Amino acid sequence: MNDTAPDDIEILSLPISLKEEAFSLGKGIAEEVHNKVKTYSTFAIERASLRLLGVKGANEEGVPWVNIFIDKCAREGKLSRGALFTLGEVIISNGKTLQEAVEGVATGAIDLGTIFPQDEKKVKELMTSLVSRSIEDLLGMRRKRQEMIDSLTPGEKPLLYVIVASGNIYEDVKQAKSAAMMGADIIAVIRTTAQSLLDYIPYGITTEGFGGTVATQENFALMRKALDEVSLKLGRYIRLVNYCSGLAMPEIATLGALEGLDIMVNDAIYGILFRDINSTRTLTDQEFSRRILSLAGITIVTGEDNLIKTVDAKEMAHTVTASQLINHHLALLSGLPPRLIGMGHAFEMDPSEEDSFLNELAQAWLVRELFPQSPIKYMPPTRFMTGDIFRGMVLNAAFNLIGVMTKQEILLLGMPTEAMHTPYVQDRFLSLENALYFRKAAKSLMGEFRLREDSLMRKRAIEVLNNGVEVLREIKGVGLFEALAQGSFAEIKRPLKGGRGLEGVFAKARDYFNPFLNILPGTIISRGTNYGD
Amino acid sequence: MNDTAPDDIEILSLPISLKEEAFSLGKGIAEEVHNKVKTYSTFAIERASLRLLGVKGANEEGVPWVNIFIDKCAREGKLSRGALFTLGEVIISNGKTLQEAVEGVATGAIDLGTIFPQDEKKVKELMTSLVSRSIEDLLGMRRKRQEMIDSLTPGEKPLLYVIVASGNIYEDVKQAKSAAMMGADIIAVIRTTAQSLLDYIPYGITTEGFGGTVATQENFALMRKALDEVSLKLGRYIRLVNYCSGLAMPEIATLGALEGLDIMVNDAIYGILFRDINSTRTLTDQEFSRRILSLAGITIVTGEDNLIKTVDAKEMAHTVTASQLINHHLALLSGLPPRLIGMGHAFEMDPSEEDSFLNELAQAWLVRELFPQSPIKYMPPTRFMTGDIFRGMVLNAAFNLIGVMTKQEILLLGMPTEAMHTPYVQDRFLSLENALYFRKAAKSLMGEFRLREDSLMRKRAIEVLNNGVEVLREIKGVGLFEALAQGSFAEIKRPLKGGRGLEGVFAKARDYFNPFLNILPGTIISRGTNYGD
Amino acid sequence: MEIKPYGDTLNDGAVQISFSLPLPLSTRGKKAARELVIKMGIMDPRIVFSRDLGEGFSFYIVYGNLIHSVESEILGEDIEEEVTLDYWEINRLIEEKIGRKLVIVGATIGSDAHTVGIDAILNAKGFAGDVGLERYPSFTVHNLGSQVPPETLLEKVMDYKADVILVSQVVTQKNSHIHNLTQLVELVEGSALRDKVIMICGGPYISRELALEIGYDAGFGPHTLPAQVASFIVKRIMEDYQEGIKGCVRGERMKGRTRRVKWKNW
Amino acid sequence: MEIKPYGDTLNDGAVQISFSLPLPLSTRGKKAARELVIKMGIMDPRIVFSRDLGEGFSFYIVYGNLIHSVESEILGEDIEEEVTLDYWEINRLIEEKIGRKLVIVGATIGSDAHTVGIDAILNAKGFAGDVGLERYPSFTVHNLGSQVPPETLLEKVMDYKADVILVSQVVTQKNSHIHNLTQLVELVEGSALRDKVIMICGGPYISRELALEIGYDAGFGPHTLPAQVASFIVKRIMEDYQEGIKGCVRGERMKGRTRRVKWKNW
Ligand code: B12
Ligand code: B12
Ligand SMILES: Cc1ncc(COP(=O)(O)O)c(C=O)c1O
Ligand SMILES: Cc1ncc(COP(=O)(O)O)c(C=O)c1O
Repeated sequence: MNDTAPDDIEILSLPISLKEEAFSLGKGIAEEVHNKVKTYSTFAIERASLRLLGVKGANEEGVPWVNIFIDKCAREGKLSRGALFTLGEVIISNGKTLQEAVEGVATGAIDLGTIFPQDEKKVKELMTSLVSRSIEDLLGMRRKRQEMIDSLTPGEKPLLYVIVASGNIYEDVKQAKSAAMMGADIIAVIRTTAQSLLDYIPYGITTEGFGGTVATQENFALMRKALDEVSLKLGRYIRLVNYCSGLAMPEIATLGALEGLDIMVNDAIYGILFRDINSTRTLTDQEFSRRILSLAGITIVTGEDNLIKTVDAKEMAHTVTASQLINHHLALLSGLPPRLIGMGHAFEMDPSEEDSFLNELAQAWLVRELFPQSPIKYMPPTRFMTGDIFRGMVLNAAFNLIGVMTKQEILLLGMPTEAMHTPYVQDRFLSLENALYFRKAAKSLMGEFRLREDSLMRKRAIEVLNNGVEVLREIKGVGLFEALAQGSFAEIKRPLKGGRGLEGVFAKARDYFNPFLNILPGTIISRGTNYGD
Repeated sequence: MNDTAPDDIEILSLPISLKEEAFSLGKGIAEEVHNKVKTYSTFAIERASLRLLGVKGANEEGVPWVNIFIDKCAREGKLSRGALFTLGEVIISNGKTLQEAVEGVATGAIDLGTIFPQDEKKVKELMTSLVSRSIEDLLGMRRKRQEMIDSLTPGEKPLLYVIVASGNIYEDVKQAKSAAMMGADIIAVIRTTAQSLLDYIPYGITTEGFGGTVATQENFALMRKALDEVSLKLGRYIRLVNYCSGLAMPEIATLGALEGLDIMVNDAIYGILFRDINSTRTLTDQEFSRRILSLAGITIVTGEDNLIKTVDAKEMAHTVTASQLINHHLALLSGLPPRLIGMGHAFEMDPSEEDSFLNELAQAWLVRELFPQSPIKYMPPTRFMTGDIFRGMVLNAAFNLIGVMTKQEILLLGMPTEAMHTPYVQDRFLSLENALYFRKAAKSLMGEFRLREDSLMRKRAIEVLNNGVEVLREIKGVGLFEALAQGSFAEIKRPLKGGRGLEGVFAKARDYFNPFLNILPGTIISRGTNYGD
Repeated sequence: MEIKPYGDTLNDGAVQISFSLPLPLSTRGKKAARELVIKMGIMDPRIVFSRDLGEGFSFYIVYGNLIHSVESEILGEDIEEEVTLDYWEINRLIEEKIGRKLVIVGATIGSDAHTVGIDAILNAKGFAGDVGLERYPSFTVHNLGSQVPPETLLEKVMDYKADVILVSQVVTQKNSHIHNLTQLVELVEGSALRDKVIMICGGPYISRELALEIGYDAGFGPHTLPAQVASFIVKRIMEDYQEGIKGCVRGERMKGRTRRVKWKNW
Repeated sequence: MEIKPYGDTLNDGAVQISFSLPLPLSTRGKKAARELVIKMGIMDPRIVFSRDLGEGFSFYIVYGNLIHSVESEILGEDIEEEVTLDYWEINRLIEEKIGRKLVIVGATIGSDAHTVGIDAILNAKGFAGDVGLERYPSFTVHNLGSQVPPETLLEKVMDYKADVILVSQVVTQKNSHIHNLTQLVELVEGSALRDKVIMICGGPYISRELALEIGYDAGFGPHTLPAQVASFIVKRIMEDYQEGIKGCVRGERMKGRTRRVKWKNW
């Protein structure tokens, strides 16, 4: 996101000491995780590093070259030192280009087992220069995109976010353009069901998906091009979103950076809880991913909404707060500046309960005030949506009003047909006109109010924060990994050694080599700074 | 309405001197009108007096006996002394019952021209005792109804008001019961188009109407019975509404009293502006009508919403305020206690304008704070409703939220199909679920806020009140009748001697006799007190 | 090419339907709802919501895929919107070609009391930023207001020697608008004035087609701007004027019009 | 008696329809919309709202009166809701008549990750105030969670010697639910276990009819309460038990069931 969030929105008067404790607990938990995961690398991180250098493509069965290359490295015991080192050796010994070297190894034309060890210094110099060049390229692309953004109007706040999910990228493109013309500021292409579980990036332009469209580099490019066209036509910049989670998280981050995405839904905890991905694997992947996203200036948005889609949103609201505080600090540690850390939450309390509107409003204000410099991504009612599309419009109206009133910066618009199917083309129109009404008609509402001394909303917000701190204390006691194993979130238990993808994690050897780690933003590595901020 | 309105709702901090000026101007204007109209009677008042005594029925062509009787009195020059006096003479000279006497005259069996003058004292005694008895009967009915109300739960605030308008009273009954079961608290039977213009009350149970159902005593009774049944079934009292305006206004008031209506839409200014009824005629009728309604404990609701359905609601908001201040004082002068004076207004600003939601909210708070002891009847968006029923649900949601947030006591629910037709049976359901959501989910919202010092809403409310006072000053200068002639309201000009029904107005002779005037509530007549308050 | 409704994929035929039935919510009610929707041509109806409304009524929301389609060929060519002349052009044309002010009489007839629509066309203030006909120097406008009986309107038309009648009708219950509008045409025809005046009706439920069918020269629906009406008046009068000179007769659809070649003879 | 939709008068046939077309908003688009709606049996369609959606799409909201009706005779009798036994009754019956705990295995299969629905049935906490099957002393519940491949589920069924399989399916895109559910039935049948277990599926788009059609013993849709499922299980097992003794065979619709008379033989 391109400007700082408002800070004139204080209304809750949260106790300062409570806030401070919350932040310090979040920081402590995050640091412990961070210190652990930086001792690991993963197959996905190695593949992403290759992709960052520009390696592309797949074999005839659609298996990406990078996957075959990394698997071979692993099999030959050539991974713990870092795939880039091995790659450097191949390039030098075979006198090939990057892409040729990777493909050569993958097809078997080059046999890793027979590669002579090369001069370590020469290999490192070569790879460091390649890495530098790729970073320059990425920064160049980022600058170019920023120029385009600056040449257009940024769109009013809150930005209106809608999804396309037809499964067919060509239909998606038409629907996305239609949505932009009707007022959408942000288009998210929903991924096909369970793409999280794929330990690779599918290849090519795709027209079949279930509940979403396959995330591929080629589909990203197609959609980006379409949105750039429509941005220029409208004079308003249209942002593109995809999901950066699952087993291929770092690679997706890379593709996002390469293909000019603006926002990525990025949350290891989602993968752990809802996709049963191993916690060490995905938190390690996430650290690297966020450094890439930071370099590319891509805003992340977190997935706390998922928690309260599974357990009761009123009762468990504090777990959202706790998770946000951890997530936020993890992101800071990975080099993301606050303005690129979008905090996710949702309007998911039972609407038939007395004063549910007040509780939602309190929660929205709480998130807003806890993270004044970050964009907030506010997700609409979904669980309590039914086939009654008319009532759906009403719940979405309540959601939109709260979004505008509390200056959530990104409103993911609810669709009247949420309980039935991914959106029809007219559903987006109906949702946009709903949100556009409130964005304009209630534009100045947020500057109007103070809360009364005995405000129920203030009481509620403080209670939630209090309970959140309680949970954070517990997590701090045992560490995040153990807390996940005990079921601290969404009542789901994920043991340290369980879940998918653990086999793809390896401890970095003492001589592990990956120049990206030195150059990508991130607080731990000395050279890491926040580019362009 | 049966309990006092809230007074803990002050939020605007209106300047006290401005409020005082507004009220004193309203009072002054109303008193001038009142002093004028009490020198007149009208055919309709005379007919209403007969109906109050219990006269019923119509001839074979459906012309009510009371109309024929009064017309004959007028033709024979026997009206300026009061129809009740003439009736007394007929009864005494012919030894008939009331009903027989009226029918006799009407059919021509009794010739008014040949009636001998009777002893004035005897006539007056007879008629006064008949009037007293009828008042006793009315008070008895009122007590009985109150007992029923007290035996049931009153319904939550705001009360939810929906209309039925099929044209067929039997369909209306089914739809009204359905609405009550789905949560409606108040049922209004919309009248057939232009019934205002009928200078009589149609007779009988009717099944044909245009955009509404004919208001007849028989239809009132049928609906009342149905609603009583459903009230008992639900344990919640369901209120019945009809329109008390137009040429037959005092008779409709009478029927409302006789048939147990709870609320009547009652506004002479509506008739003057939108039905071109003569101002003297209908303001005179209104004075008498309101005294009947006061006796019967029927809540009136005024029709200021109509003003901003004709001219721009934002620009002309102050004319609503001005009209309310006049209307309120007229009602007080006719003996209505504040809690029976429902002030009408509406959510009718252009929703595509920036901050229209704030302006609506400011207006709703203004009305609420100006009349803290009166119920407010808040009318929904209609002008800017379109065939887009989904957007309609959203505008109605905004309206409902404001209604709840500002404690309007009566919410007339907007229908998604407002731009097309009178409600379908499912439209009421959709509107009720919309309002029921906000009534519960935002129940405590109104106690939450204060306005900031620099609040735009406060500024707007004060501006509206200021402009309203300005208009009141002008009206005070020329008097209400002249102001109406000059087009002070809705840009419509209605000259003093123009419009329908002037021929039915007559100056009361020095010996004008109508004991109801002495016994009905009202501030001018010494014996008038507010019954049952 | 066959055209079908579009949900999220070409030719998926996705439609949404809602209605109530005079049956309580029950297996019978749902079956009736499903049967009706199948008769409408929905292949695989999904009743996504149903609700008992009390008193023997129930409500249904259904989604499904339509089997019907339309041949794109039968849709014909897109009819271009008539070009609307602007305020200046209209006044100039009238001044130059007609050389006198045109007299317009407007009213809402019958018991209909809705004036906002006709006022939007006539009042100087106009509608949506477009000035009303009163503001045009080349028109003399008589706005009679609402609830005008057709007979009264006719009298005024004669009194003022009107060139154009503008009638508004908003209330349509029991087709009262058709009834009132037809009555007016008949009155005008009965008094042999039909070929002397342009008759235009308007209102939210009025369409051009309907207006022509019941004998008007034009009909204007929702969102009409005053300039569109003024523009139509001028163009029509210019045409009539030409035709008057040529004395020629045009086809069917111009029925009302061809008889009005003598319009200048008031 | 003929049943028609009801707006505000018996047999007015009032219905509301909305859909988009892959045409820009134009006279052609509107004509196509009107033609389609006429094909659906709407007598006098009123396009009350239309909107261009960009990229060659347009949206329509239509009201009108349906010519179709259904004969009330064909609707048959109202099917009474099955009586749901309560928690105490269910436990008592199992204890008395079966004399051991029933073993239940539950999962969301395929790539579907929605667990809230199956958890609502299984977790002790239950749904809408009704306790879940884990809370019943007479059930032993194994909740395998989501994304369970049908093969894995089958293995677990054998490991645990389950009496009942509960499967949830929420994602229905490209009919993936039917695909997954059918695959499971085939696997179970393939391993000759079909007559040993009761197979029940559920989810927001599952109906009893669908479930029976694809070979399950029951299917439960939206708003299902745990007690309804428990109640079905007990009743069915009691019946099977009776039948096992009598060895009789019932009709078509009970296909899956009649083979399961040997259920006690695990
Ligand atoms: C405002 C309003 C009123 C006001 C009218 C104030 C006034 N001075 O006009 C009041 C409150 C008095 C009123 C009363 C009633 N109303 Co009313 N009213 C409306 C409302 C909310 C808006 C109409 C409006 O002003 N639209 C804005 C104008 C600018 O739009 P328009 O009329 O379409 O005009 C445009 C075009 O159509 C065209 N046009 C219109 N006329 C003409 C004429 C010519 C010659 C041309 C060229 C163009 C043209 O140009 C205009 C500008 O673009 C509508 C609902 C709605 N949202 O549409 C109901 C509505 C029209 N009313 C309705 C009814 C039933 C009534 C009553 C009869 C109810 C009753 N039984 O008491 C009463 C009685 C009035 C009567 N007898 O006519 C119904 C009509 C149903 C139907 N289809 O028959 C509606 C649809 C509401 C509903 N859902 O029930 N009403
Ligand atoms: C919560 C939710 C999620 C959560 C799930 C969390 C979790 N732990 O389960 C999260 C955020 C993870 C999620 C993700 C996705 N979701 Co989702 N999700 C929903 C949502 C909002 C609510 C579902 C829910 O929990 N309902 C509440 C429960 C209690 O109701 P229920 O499932 O109907 O269960 C009841 C009955 O059906 C029955 N029942 C259910 N199962 C069983 C089993 C048995 C044996 C029995 C007897 C009874 C029974 O009993 C239950 C109690 O009464 C719906 C939309 C909606 N409002 O329905 C979308 C929805 C189901 N999701 C959808 C989609 C597409 C997805 C994704 C695939 C999107 C994507 N591409 O990323 C992802 C991926 C998940 C995947 N692969 O499955 C679509 C499905 C469209 C379709 N028809 O195929 C929906 C309809 C949203 C939409 N409009 O697009 N989702
Ligand atoms: C954080 C996050 N990541 C990813 C996804 C995408 O789902 P999948 O796991 O099917 O790719 C979601 C969907 O809700 C999400 O919230
Ligand atoms: C105050 C008032 N009286 C009466 C009516 C009823 O209309 P009619 O004049 O058609 O009886 C209305 C309708 O809006 C009204 O607002």
